[in-house]
Amino acid sequence: MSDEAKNAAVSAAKGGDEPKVSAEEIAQLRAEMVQMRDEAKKMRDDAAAMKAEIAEERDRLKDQLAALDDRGGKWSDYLEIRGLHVEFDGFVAVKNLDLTVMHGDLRFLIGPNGAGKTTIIDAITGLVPATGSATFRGEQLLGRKPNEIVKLGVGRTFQTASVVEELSVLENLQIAEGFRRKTRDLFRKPGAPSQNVEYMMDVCNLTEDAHKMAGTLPHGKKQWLEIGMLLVQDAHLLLLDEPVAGMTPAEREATGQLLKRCSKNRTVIIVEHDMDFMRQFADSVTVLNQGEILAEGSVEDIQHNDEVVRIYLGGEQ
Amino acid sequence: MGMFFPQIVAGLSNGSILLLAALGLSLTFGQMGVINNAHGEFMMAGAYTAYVMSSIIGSRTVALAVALVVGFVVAGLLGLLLDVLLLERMRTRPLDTLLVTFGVSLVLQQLARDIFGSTPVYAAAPEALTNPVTIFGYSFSAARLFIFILAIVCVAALYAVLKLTPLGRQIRATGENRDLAEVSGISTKKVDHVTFFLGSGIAGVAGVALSLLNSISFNFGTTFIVQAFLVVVAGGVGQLKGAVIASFVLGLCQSWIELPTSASIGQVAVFLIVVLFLQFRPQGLVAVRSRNLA
Amino acid sequence: MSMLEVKDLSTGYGKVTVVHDISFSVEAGQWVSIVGNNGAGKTTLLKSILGLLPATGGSIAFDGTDITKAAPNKRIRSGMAFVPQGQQSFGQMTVEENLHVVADQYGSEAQARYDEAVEAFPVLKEFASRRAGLLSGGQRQQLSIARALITRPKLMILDEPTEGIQPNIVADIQRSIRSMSEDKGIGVILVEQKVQFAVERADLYYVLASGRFIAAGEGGPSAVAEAKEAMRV
Amino acid sequence: GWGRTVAEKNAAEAAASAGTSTAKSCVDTSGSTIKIGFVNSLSGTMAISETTVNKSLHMAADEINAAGGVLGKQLKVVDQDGKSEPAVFAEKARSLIEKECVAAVFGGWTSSSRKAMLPVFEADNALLFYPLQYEGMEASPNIFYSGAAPNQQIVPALDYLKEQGHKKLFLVGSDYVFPQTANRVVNAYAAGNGMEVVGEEYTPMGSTDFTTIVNKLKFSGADAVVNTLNGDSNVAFFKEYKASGLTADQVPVISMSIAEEEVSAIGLDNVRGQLTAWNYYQTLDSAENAKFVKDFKARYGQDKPTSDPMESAYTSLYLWKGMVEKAGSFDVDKVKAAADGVTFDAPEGEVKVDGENHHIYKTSYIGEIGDDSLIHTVWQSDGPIAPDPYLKTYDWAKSLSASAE
Amino acid sequence: MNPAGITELYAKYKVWVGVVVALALIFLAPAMMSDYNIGLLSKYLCYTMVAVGIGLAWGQGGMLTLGQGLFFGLGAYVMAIHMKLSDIAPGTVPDFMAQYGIAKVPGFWELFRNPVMAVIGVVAVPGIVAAVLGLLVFGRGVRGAYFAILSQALVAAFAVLLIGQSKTTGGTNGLSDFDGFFGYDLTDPANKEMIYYICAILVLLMVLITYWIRHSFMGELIIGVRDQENRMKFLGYNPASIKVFAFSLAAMFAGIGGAMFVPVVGIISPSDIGVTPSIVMLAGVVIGGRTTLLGPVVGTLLVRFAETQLSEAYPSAWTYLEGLMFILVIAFVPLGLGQCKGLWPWIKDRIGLNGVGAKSAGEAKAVNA
Ligand SMILES: Nc1ncnc2c1ncn2[C@@H]1O[C@H](COP(=O)(O)OP(=O)(O)OP(=O)(O)O)[C@@H](O)[C@H]1O
Ligand SMILES: Nc1ncnc2c1ncn2[C@@H]1O[C@H](COP(=O)(O)OP(=O)(O)OP(=O)(O)O)[C@@H](O)[C@H]1O
Ligand SMILES: [Mg+2]
Ligand SMILES: [Mg+2]
Repeated sequence: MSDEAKNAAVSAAKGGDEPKVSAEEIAQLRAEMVQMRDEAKKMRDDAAAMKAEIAEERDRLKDQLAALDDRGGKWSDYLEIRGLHVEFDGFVAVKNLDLTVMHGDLRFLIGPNGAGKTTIIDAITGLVPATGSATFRGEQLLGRKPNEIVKLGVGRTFQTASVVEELSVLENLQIAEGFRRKTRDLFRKPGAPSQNVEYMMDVCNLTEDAHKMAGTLPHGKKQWLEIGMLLVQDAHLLLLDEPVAGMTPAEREATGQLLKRCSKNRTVIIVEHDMDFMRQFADSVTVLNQGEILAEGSVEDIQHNDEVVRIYLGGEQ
Repeated sequence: MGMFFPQIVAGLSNGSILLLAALGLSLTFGQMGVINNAHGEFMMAGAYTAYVMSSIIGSRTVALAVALVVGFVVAGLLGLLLDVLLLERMRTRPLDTLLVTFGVSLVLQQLARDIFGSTPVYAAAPEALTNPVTIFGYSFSAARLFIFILAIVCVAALYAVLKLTPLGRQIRATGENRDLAEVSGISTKKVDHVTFFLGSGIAGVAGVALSLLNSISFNFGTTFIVQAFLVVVAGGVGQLKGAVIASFVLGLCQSWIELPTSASIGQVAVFLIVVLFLQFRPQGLVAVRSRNLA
Repeated sequence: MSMLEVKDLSTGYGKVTVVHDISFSVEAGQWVSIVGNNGAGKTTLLKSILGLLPATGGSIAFDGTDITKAAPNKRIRSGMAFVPQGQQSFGQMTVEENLHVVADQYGSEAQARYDEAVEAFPVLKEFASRRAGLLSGGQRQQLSIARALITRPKLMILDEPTEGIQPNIVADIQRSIRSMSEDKGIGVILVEQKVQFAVERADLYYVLASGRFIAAGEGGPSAVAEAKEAMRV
Repeated sequence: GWGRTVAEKNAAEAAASAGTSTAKSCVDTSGSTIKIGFVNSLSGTMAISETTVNKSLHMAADEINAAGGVLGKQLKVVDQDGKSEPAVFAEKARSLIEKECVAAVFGGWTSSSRKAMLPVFEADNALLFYPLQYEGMEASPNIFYSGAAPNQQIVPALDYLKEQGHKKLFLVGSDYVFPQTANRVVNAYAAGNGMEVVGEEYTPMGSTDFTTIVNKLKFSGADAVVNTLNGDSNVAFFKEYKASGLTADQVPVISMSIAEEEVSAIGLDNVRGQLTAWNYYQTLDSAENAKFVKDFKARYGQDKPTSDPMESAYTSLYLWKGMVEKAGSFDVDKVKAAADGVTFDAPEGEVKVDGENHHIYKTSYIGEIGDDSLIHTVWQSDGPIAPDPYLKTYDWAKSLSASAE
Repeated sequence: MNPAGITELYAKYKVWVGVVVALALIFLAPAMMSDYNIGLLSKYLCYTMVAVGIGLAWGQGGMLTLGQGLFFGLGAYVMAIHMKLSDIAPGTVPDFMAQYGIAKVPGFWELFRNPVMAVIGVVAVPGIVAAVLGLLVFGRGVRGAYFAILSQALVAAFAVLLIGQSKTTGGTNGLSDFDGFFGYDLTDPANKEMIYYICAILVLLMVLITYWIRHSFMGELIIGVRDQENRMKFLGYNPASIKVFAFSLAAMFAGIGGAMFVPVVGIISPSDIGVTPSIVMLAGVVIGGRTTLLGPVVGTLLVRFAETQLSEAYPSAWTYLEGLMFILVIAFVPLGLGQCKGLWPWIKDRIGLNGVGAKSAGEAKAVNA
């Protein structure tokens, strides 16, 4: 407040010195002030009401949002691999590998062909026998059967899409969702899609294909369906083997956004050869070569690692 | 125990019979995925060839030699016909071939009955093969020795063809990925026909050889077919090595189990051994690993 | 007359027509790229050109002869070569056998052609006696290209050869395709989704969408953006 | 709807006077023809043997018709295929009785086919004429057994072996009821007659692998083999037997199911000089047989041998004719009542029906397989032997008959 | 009501409409048939029960089982043992055992003397055997042709075993000559009719159970396992247990079929359940269409009827015909009558012949499975 204004206000309050200001005027001003105060109060109330409404609305939407964005993932949901070793008839595909991927991380696993990337995923999900240890949420994954591993919240996709071709998209998703069903419920009709499934279909752009046979989907959509199946099955560790191979740039973009979003509350590992895709979406990168870790770090670090450039990125840079 | 050596020989002999019956199957099943239920009837065709040859050729030895060749060709041609007429259009659904060929086997059996009558016939074997041979003071059937040698020869020949010749590579390539073979310049149609001809031809040879031990009638082949399939399964599909080991192991098991028990227990035991064995090696003895999901 | 003349080609699966009235041609030494989104019908079109899918309409002529009805292996013999999508190989045969099964068909030249192929892809030499089914995806892709090259084709057809291949090899593949068409005079049909890779150094490009060509033009770095734009529509 | 219970049926049957049957017959005796049914396996594994039986049955029917029929009525034959499956036999038998309304049925071969048909005939009170030698221990009021009971085939065979001084028997048979029951008889006989059974082996039907069994035989020290294998198995067995160095001189095999037709199938080389036990051979020297053989060959071909089951089937039709004519009626109960003592001069010699157990008196012959592929009698019983399906008249068989009653 | 309304109503209650039609057929049939033909029809119905199970295991689940004779036989023998035991006086043994000199009824016979135990056994024995086999076999990922061959071998082994153990199983003769079925006299035509009704109702029930499964979540899982067995593992399922379920259910159906076969035909012997009879049990499924719900039923009735008719008139022609049937149908119309889409697409859609597995695009693929 300036001095002038201060004086004016003071003189106005005194009333006497300046005859121009009549008593009525003062009364009027006072009334205006009261009115203004009321208005302000009303606005404050409105705001509070709106806030409450918003909160209510958010509560209402929470179920849906929760499906994707808040599944109660915790910092402790991380993957820890120690001394993982895979051998095929004497050929060492993965050599005493240590790798930790934290909750909320979107980790890219890159490396030359035959480096052992797919093999790592195979080992974690029980497809090939391995020694060492791989724990997720404190549970040992090695030595378990694939279907038990899934129940621990681990999901994977394959380099080639493998969906149940003779079932519709919706049915595929319901199967993915349904593995926790009680035996009794297995004999119920599959019924209408659950909220979860509907939401995921929406997220994965599959809503309009819901009743198409999965076998008739184009390649890219099959991949999306695969990802969708992981999401509805509520996997917290997502292992994706070249999920965008064969997709158009636009589809890649969409897939990337989707995965980025998923990774907020999950642990995601993506094996990819598409460097643009990696640059765009990776939180962190692990470079594998001949079964061993060559480098690990941010995208920047990796791109400036001479060794990585020499062995893998090559002329692209 | 005095029976030790004879029982080993009996087991090996049983094994060689199983092998001979299973060899062609292992080829057609392994490479083409065709589950040929009519394989036994191709053996029957071979056996009847032996019978016809023995009744039109004076010398029994010559008749047998001729029958081996003609039996191969006759059964092979039957197989070729089957492949050209029916199986060719069923490449994409191998499991269905099992039922189609079952139908074929019914028809062939009835045909045999109508042509040769329902009374069993008998192909006169060369004198030398009906008499015993003596090894280490024990006498054994010369016919069985002959079959044993024949089985080994057939395996060796088939192995050589598959592994060492361009044809063999083509057969294997086609067996694995038809489209890819085709775009590699291989005429898969021809290769399939050759494969099926070979497999069926071997059944014919087996039939000729086994006619030395049995009478020949329309149900000649049914005796062997179930066990032959088991050998293929236990050995690992498409695996010659597996088929060889499996047939000898099963042959020996059967003769040893039969010794203290009875023939029927011996047969049942063989079935159970295979089921149990598949518990340990579901893909058979010699399994092929591949990284595909399927 | 062009080496390959495709006229009004239509094909599909069962009753569903996937490729509609496609016409184009390829000259010797020309690199033609076909780009298109997922499921646009690229693979289907190639399969039909190779005879793996019967054409339901139109005609295909190669080297002046009509091959619309010829069996695939005949087309290969007459000078086409194909690198299929998905890194296919004869998984139970060794790498060496995989190459020999093709080389065998050239009688006395077999060994020479085999040597030439492994020379070009050193990995294959290293793993010569390993079963192809055990190779990694990228290794298998190299094998696949080598297998196609053995036939010394006049026309090389590649279906998404860079899918799942490490970046530095991708660049190699681009170079070797260029050299195929430039140095050896081989015609090339390349089907790709990676527009940059496909159009940058091609002579001609076509954009396929829903089984029809919706755009075409000369290749080159400047065409990349054009093609990308066309694909968006 | 709910029908009567077994208890009600038994009560009803007890109430009705014994003997008269409750089932009503639909046989039509009004016309000039009378229907009879033949049920034989014309397909399946048994077709080989059973078609021959079917042929001789037809020959008998034609002969009877040519001679004026039965009670002046021409026979009209209805053929049914039993397909070598017991269940089919039962079904076809039912169809013959209930649908075709035949006066009598002829046929069956395996014990299982007979066992399957037996309840049908008993329930419908119809007649079956069963032509084969079999294991005994049965006597259904609705079946006439024209083949040998054990005491007419097995016992004479053992008597013969004993007479020839054989002491150590090796038994080999197919895994089914005839061989197993027959071998129980052999065991009992051996125990009672100072012989020893040194081995007893069974193979699944159709089995062709005899290496192990022949090994066992060789190492058992047996001096004779009693063979009850059937069908194809004989071929494999005899080939193995010969190839292992055994001969008919050292260890003869006496077979219960090898007849003339099988000899050529097994191969004469393999069975020359071996023994068989039957009640008929083509080589039997009698006027009836000469005519039978001649007619059969004329009808079906010179190369077709005649054998015991065919002859027995042929005879059974004539026996039925005799019974019907004696009864003067086609009625089942009357025919049964008239059966006792009916005789016929069969190719095998005179046979006579035993009204008690429905079997027939038969002469037993032991034969040796000769160079002409035919079987030549080397021993024969003193006239027809009375049938004794339960072996009640033999001391050594006490344990057997006791358990079967 | 407008036509659209009717169709809608129909769609809603189509299952019940089907049931009512089926019941009407079942109760009308005897009126038009002789006792003899009712007996035949009952026999066909027994085979139909097996076929319904095969439709589930093979058509839906992709498990080509060539060994249903095994389960058919188990059910039949359990029933036969019970019927045999209730015919004879306590303490005595059946005649064939006496012939072998056995004085005491063996233990596994005693188990089924009690009628309740017998009824349970008819379902449970095949079911348990199938479950154990299934766990062994499917648990190790044995499938496709391997499974088909194994199942064939098992039924062969079973037949050999039955024959080999003739002292307690009756051997090749099997078990026959029964007086009563749970106390009811088998010679009384009224009881034959009653048995026919039991068979028919059982078939209807089995069809309904199959319908229900096809339309439940389980039905989807079964298809999932057929198409992508390994993928299902990575979705958290144990494919083996899903397969075992379908396979055991099929086995139970076969067992019940076998059990009814005994009172209907009056005999069960190894020759009814061997390798060839087991494949022939597939004939009706092949003809009727493996992927459809009613195909196996219609197909089996047709095939068996044709068999009776033709094999009487032309015994050897029937074998040719049967062979040709397998050849022509499988090679050229792999989905059998279910493929007559051009003929009655409309009816099919309405009646609901189209099951989960037969959904349009799925059909061609199902054949390849
Ligand atoms: N089952 C197996 N038997 C033998 N060797 C194998 C097997 N599986 C994988 N390998 C070998 O292990 C190495 C690693 O393979 P992997 O598939 O993990 O590579 P990758 O990193 O996924 O390669 P790409 O990027 O090409 O898919 C390869 O050299 C491969 O040949
Ligand atoms: N075997 C098949 N049966 C039926 N439809 C098919 C079959 N294969 C492909 N399709 C359909 O044909 C269309 C074109 O497929 P195609 O494989 O040619 O696409 P593409 O352009 O090669 O795609 P991508 O880049 O994914 O390889 C797709 O919609 C697909 O669903
Ligand atoms: Mg990989
Ligand atoms: Mg493609």
